[in-house]
Amino acid sequence: MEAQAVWPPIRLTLELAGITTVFLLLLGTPLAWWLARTRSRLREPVAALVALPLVLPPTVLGFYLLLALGPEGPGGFVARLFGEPSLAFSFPGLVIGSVIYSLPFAVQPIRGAFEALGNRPLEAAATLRASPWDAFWSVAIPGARSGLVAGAVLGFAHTVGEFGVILMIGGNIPGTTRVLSIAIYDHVELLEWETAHWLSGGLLVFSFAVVSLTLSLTRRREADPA
Amino acid sequence: MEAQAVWPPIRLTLELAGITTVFLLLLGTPLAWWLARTRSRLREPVAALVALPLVLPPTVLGFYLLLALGPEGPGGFVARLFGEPSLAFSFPGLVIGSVIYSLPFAVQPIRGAFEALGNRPLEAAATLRASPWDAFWSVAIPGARSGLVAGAVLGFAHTVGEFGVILMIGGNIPGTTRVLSIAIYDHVELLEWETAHWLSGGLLVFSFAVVSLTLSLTRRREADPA
Amino acid sequence: MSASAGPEPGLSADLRGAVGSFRIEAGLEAPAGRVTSVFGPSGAGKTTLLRAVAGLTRLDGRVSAFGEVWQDADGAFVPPHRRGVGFCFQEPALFSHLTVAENLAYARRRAPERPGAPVSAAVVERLELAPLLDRTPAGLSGGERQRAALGRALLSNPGVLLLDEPLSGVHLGARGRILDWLRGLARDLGLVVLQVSHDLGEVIRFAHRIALISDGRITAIGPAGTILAGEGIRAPRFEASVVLVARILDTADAAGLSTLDLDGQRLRVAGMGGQPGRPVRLRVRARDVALATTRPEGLSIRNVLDGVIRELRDQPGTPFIEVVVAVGGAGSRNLLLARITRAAATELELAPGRPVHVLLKSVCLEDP
Amino acid sequence: MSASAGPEPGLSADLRGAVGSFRIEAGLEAPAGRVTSVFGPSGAGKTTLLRAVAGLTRLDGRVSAFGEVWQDADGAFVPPHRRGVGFCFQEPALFSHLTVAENLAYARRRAPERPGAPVSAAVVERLELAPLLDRTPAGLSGGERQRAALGRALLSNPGVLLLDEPLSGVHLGARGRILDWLRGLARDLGLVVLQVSHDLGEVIRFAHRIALISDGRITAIGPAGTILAGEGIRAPRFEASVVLVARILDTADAAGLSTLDLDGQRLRVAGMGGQPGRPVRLRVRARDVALATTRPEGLSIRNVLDGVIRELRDQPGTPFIEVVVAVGGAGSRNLLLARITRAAATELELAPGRPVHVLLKSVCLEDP
Amino acid sequence: CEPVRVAVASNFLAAAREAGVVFERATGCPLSLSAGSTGQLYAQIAQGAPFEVFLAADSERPERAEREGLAVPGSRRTYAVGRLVLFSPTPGLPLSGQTLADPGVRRVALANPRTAPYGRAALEAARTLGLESALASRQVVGTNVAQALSFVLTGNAEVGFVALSQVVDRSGSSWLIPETLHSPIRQQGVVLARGRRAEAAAFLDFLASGEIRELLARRGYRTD
Ligand SMILES: Nc1ncnc2c1ncn2[C@@H]1O[C@H](COP(=O)(O)OP(=O)(O)OP(=O)(O)O)[C@@H](O)[C@H]1O
Ligand SMILES: Nc1ncnc2c1ncn2[C@@H]1O[C@H](COP(=O)(O)OP(=O)(O)OP(=O)(O)O)[C@@H](O)[C@H]1O
Ligand SMILES: [Mg+2]
Ligand SMILES: [Mg+2]
Repeated sequence: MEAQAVWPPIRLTLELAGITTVFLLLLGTPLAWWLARTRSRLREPVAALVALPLVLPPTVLGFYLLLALGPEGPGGFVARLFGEPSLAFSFPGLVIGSVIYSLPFAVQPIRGAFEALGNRPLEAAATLRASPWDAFWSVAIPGARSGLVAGAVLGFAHTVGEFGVILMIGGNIPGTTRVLSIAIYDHVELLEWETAHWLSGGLLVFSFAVVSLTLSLTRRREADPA
Repeated sequence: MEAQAVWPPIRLTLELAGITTVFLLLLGTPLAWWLARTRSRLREPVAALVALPLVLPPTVLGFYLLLALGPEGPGGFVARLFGEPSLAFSFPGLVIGSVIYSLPFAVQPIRGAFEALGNRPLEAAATLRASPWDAFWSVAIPGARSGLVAGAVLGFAHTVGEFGVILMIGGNIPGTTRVLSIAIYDHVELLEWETAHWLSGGLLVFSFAVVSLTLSLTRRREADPA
Repeated sequence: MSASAGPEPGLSADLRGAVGSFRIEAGLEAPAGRVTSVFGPSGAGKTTLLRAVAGLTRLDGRVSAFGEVWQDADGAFVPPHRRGVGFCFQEPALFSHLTVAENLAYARRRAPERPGAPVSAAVVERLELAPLLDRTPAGLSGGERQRAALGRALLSNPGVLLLDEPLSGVHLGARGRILDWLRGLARDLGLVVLQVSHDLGEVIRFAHRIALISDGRITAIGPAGTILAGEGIRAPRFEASVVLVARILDTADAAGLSTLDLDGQRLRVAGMGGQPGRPVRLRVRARDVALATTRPEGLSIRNVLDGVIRELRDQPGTPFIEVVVAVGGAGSRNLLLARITRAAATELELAPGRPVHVLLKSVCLEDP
Repeated sequence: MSASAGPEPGLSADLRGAVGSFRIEAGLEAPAGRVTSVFGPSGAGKTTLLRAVAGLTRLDGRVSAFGEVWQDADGAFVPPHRRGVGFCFQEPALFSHLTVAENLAYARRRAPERPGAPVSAAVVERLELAPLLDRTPAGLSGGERQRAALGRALLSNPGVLLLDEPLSGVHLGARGRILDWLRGLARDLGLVVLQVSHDLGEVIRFAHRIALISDGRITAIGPAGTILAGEGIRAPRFEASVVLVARILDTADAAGLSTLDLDGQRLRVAGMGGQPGRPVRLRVRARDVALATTRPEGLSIRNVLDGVIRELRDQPGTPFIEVVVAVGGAGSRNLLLARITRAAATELELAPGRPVHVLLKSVCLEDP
Repeated sequence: CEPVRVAVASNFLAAAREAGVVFERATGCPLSLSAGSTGQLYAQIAQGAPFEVFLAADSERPERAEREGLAVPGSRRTYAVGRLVLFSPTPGLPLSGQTLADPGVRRVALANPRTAPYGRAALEAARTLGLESALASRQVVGTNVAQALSFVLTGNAEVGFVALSQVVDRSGSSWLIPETLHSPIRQQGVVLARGRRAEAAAFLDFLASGEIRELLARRGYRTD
């Protein structure tokens, strides 16, 4: 009975954080690339826009997302194409919300890494017949690896702990939108502190392992000065 | 009456976010410096540790902070020196909580910028008689400026919107710990959506202005390839 | 010099524009199979010119190579990665996330096949990269990085090779060997090589043609001999030199000396290989040439040519004059330059039309 | 050369250790007021050596300068910023967030006062930095960056100047002027200058002393003349040369020539300033020296010295031999080196003890 | 039987779980409980959340749901009446109204009077006792009663107004606030428009059954 209650949220959390991280990288990388390289006047406004969801309290942001995903919002329109009344209270809705909420944390380090890379490696790639697309994959992405890892780790961690947004747009529905953080929240609300401690402790240990492993594995060895 | 209710939280929010940002930079910069330059085995574990508060739901983190700040925790010990039973429900307590909660977002971009800077400018500074301390201020900090700005902006925005932790350790005391995010939340909770919209809109516009101004002013001009 | 006479169609650029506050307006022709050196002071615009040819910096004007238009006034602009240029940047730009071997493979994988182009093994051998292959660029010395970057550029099989001081950090011996090999490659594969160098020795040794650039303008361009004998290279005056074309009569004998024919006169030079009958280029520096009015006796200088003074060029502000001497009869293009003191010229009563003996230290003759 | 004879105490280093897989074990003495060139092939460990002297790379061993111990076997280690070294990195490391003027000011502000040290204005003028002052490093050409970095290093008033190919991207004329000025500064201020260069011409012109390095070991170290005449510099054999010490008799006359005394014989050289009576150093390359058994007539070569052959050094595998000639009588340290073909030596019947006339093209004499 | 989807105010979650077990045993129909604050649950219901029954912490929002056509008309009823206590984890304290004015009591925790029914009741009680200003000067406010209790349990507040249901089986001292000091905390429930099936209405009816009344009484709720 306990295991039954504990495992679905864990599975759901990992699924959500994993898929969200994938989307964060898919969306955040081109966005960071554009921000790092454009000379458009829109650059800083767009950067600010990406960071904006941050300043809203998660429940409030969640509330607006709820409106956007709900039957009267664009999300509802999309959902109706699939025969659903609303994107809220669904797993895809959670992913959308998490991505919006964690995007700035993914974009920032990636942008920084692209900027630090500079123009020269891309120019070198071009003179070696690499098209911009080829150079992006073969030079920019590996060159910005540590930024991508940092962005993914922050995005993943933030999604795991994210709470207000998910509670609001997910509705705490067991098996569909009830992720671990909400499950822990429920225990807190029930004053079942013991269980909350155990779950939190497990979450911490697990996350610590995942994060420090990722960081150690992928961070490049210190470049020796030469 | 409305103005009376609205302005104190706004002032408090700005104060909290401002002071938190200062502390984030004060703590995050040396930490990022260490992370960027140490060859200690502890590096990645420490980096993971900094990111860890992220994975906890804010209410849970808030609960642990309550314990830490309370009479039986270290916070209570400190508080007693000032004749208070606890650091919870006080402005300093909020600052502590906010700093812990937003630290990873400040540390990450700063660390990235320090790493991108590399060893060479610091070596050059040393051969120009700059002590490590001098070089840190005269070379590393200006050289990592864009990372510092990004860290400050993310930290500031996250503190403005931060909510669960503040809710938990703040006690919602008007003028002391009742920040804007809590005020907006109350309106949503009471189904006073109109007021919530207005406050959120104002917050967004204001934050957008602050953030995009900061970014535009401080981001260095694109370096021309030469 | 290859058997096929005359420059083949190669690169032609006519560019104008500005980088920051620096204005450039430079026209340039660089034939295929030849090395064209771009020579000029620091800040003259050499790097800018090379970057514009590669399409990395966009200037106005026309660039075409091998009959293909890379950019023109109508707005045509072939992006850098479709120009097939190899570029050695002034500060080597190896990919720091790849080892040397992977850097080379990066180029090789994207290169088209080209019969006769050097394969990886040859490049690694010639540039002595074998011990470096598994290292990342951060662990290389300055010269090692330059060699690796050159190797990478070569392995992309470019039609136009743009070298911005490619070997400034490589020591003399290796540099010479590498440059000779590059010259051979350029000739055999019909490459356009455009090379920037500050090292006059390198230019003299390496360049078929020289373009002098200063302040964003090409001030002179032409065959190396003409430019080196001309007024163009002012600064290191004492390095003035000419290039002569002679024919091999006899390859190195037991003493290690070869005999050459220079418009009917004999020269003995150290260790030259090659087919008898083949033309060779000799570089003679003005400072290595002495003149005598009577044929000298008992002298260690073995090469004495007969010539006629064409012109005396005064070098104001110095105690020297340069004497231009025709050594191959009236119609010959073989002119020699002698740098002697004005006092000596006066004492020997040197004047145009006067026959003189030209003394060349044999050691000064080398295949450039 | 300053009036005070002999090298003053300067830098002394004896280092051993490894960087990655590269092992270095190098001892070095560099006197104050002198330029010591570190010469060796790419990857020999020149940069590593300079970095270790500056304390940027920590190796085992001892380093001391001006009587002060910078590091020793007991673990003493003075950090780089207290060593008072100026360092020009192989790839110029200007601060990219500062303009050129600010880069210079950065050094100046942290430098101690030192009477006679060049002030900003002088550095800006000598290095031609005036038009660059307001630019950031990103907008500079390669050579401009190197000049700015050199200026910055000078303005920190270092006692030890470590130059890792400081002017590889600067053209010959300016490079010569700058190097001459640096030599003067080193002498006047008693600086230790340790300079890496691949350019033998630069080394010959600039170095008082040369340290040959190869594979992490110093293979030879000593006065420039000795090293250049010695067996050490193998590769560019034809560049062998010696350094002579002469005295000024007469400074430049109307024709721009000065008269020098070399152990009782007269020499006429181009444009040399300085006090009559002062000693000067002359560099003579073996390839610029010819020998004659009868005094030549009607020749443009004006400097003919009488000497006695000391030794014939065969150069196996080449058609050349080197002839060592004493020109200053029995006890003189002034030896000249002539590089001539073996055929010529045979024909002229050259042998030790035989008196010969030594021909020097006056243009080849220069203050090194 | 498809689980009945119930949106439940957080303070009633524990009781709802227990009731769910009984309900399933009786009808074979399980519950799917989604907890949250009443305002948040309402917003979600307004946006089409798939809930069938709404167990609010107050009566206003079920009323509003009924008014706005989100609920089945006439299904609204009070399922429990909450009891307010002043609580301290320290056993043996003589707590009373005067505790609020005790200078030794630095902080009093309560739920947000603006949004949470227990908070509003606490404020009313203080007002009735004439201790409103005494409370105002030392109150610390949590979003809901659970937070208010956390403040007390972690020692950051000496006493707090919490729900009796939270502390029935906890050691400590408590003063059950007389219901005369505040208007009753009526927790109402409605069947939602999406819950037009027998099981949904059956569950709300079931909460009024004798077995459940007993259960609620044991848990610290009064039933009408
Ligand atoms: N962004 C810029 N703003 C202003 N001036 C610039 C900029 N980029 C380049 N320049 C100037 O253009 C001139 C030409 O630069 P370029 O790099 O082509 O010189 P170069 O001939 O390669 O010199 P070097 O031999 O020193 O490398 C230099 O004077 C340089 O300062
Ligand atoms: N981290 C490292 N790992 C392995 N080898 C290294 C590392 N750093 C330097 N080396 C090697 O040490 C040797 C000496 O390097 P150094 O930079 O001192 O050479 P250098 O004499 O300055 O050469 P150059 O003239 O090409 O600059 C080189 O062969 C280089 O590859
Ligand atoms: Mg350049
Ligand atoms: Mg080096």
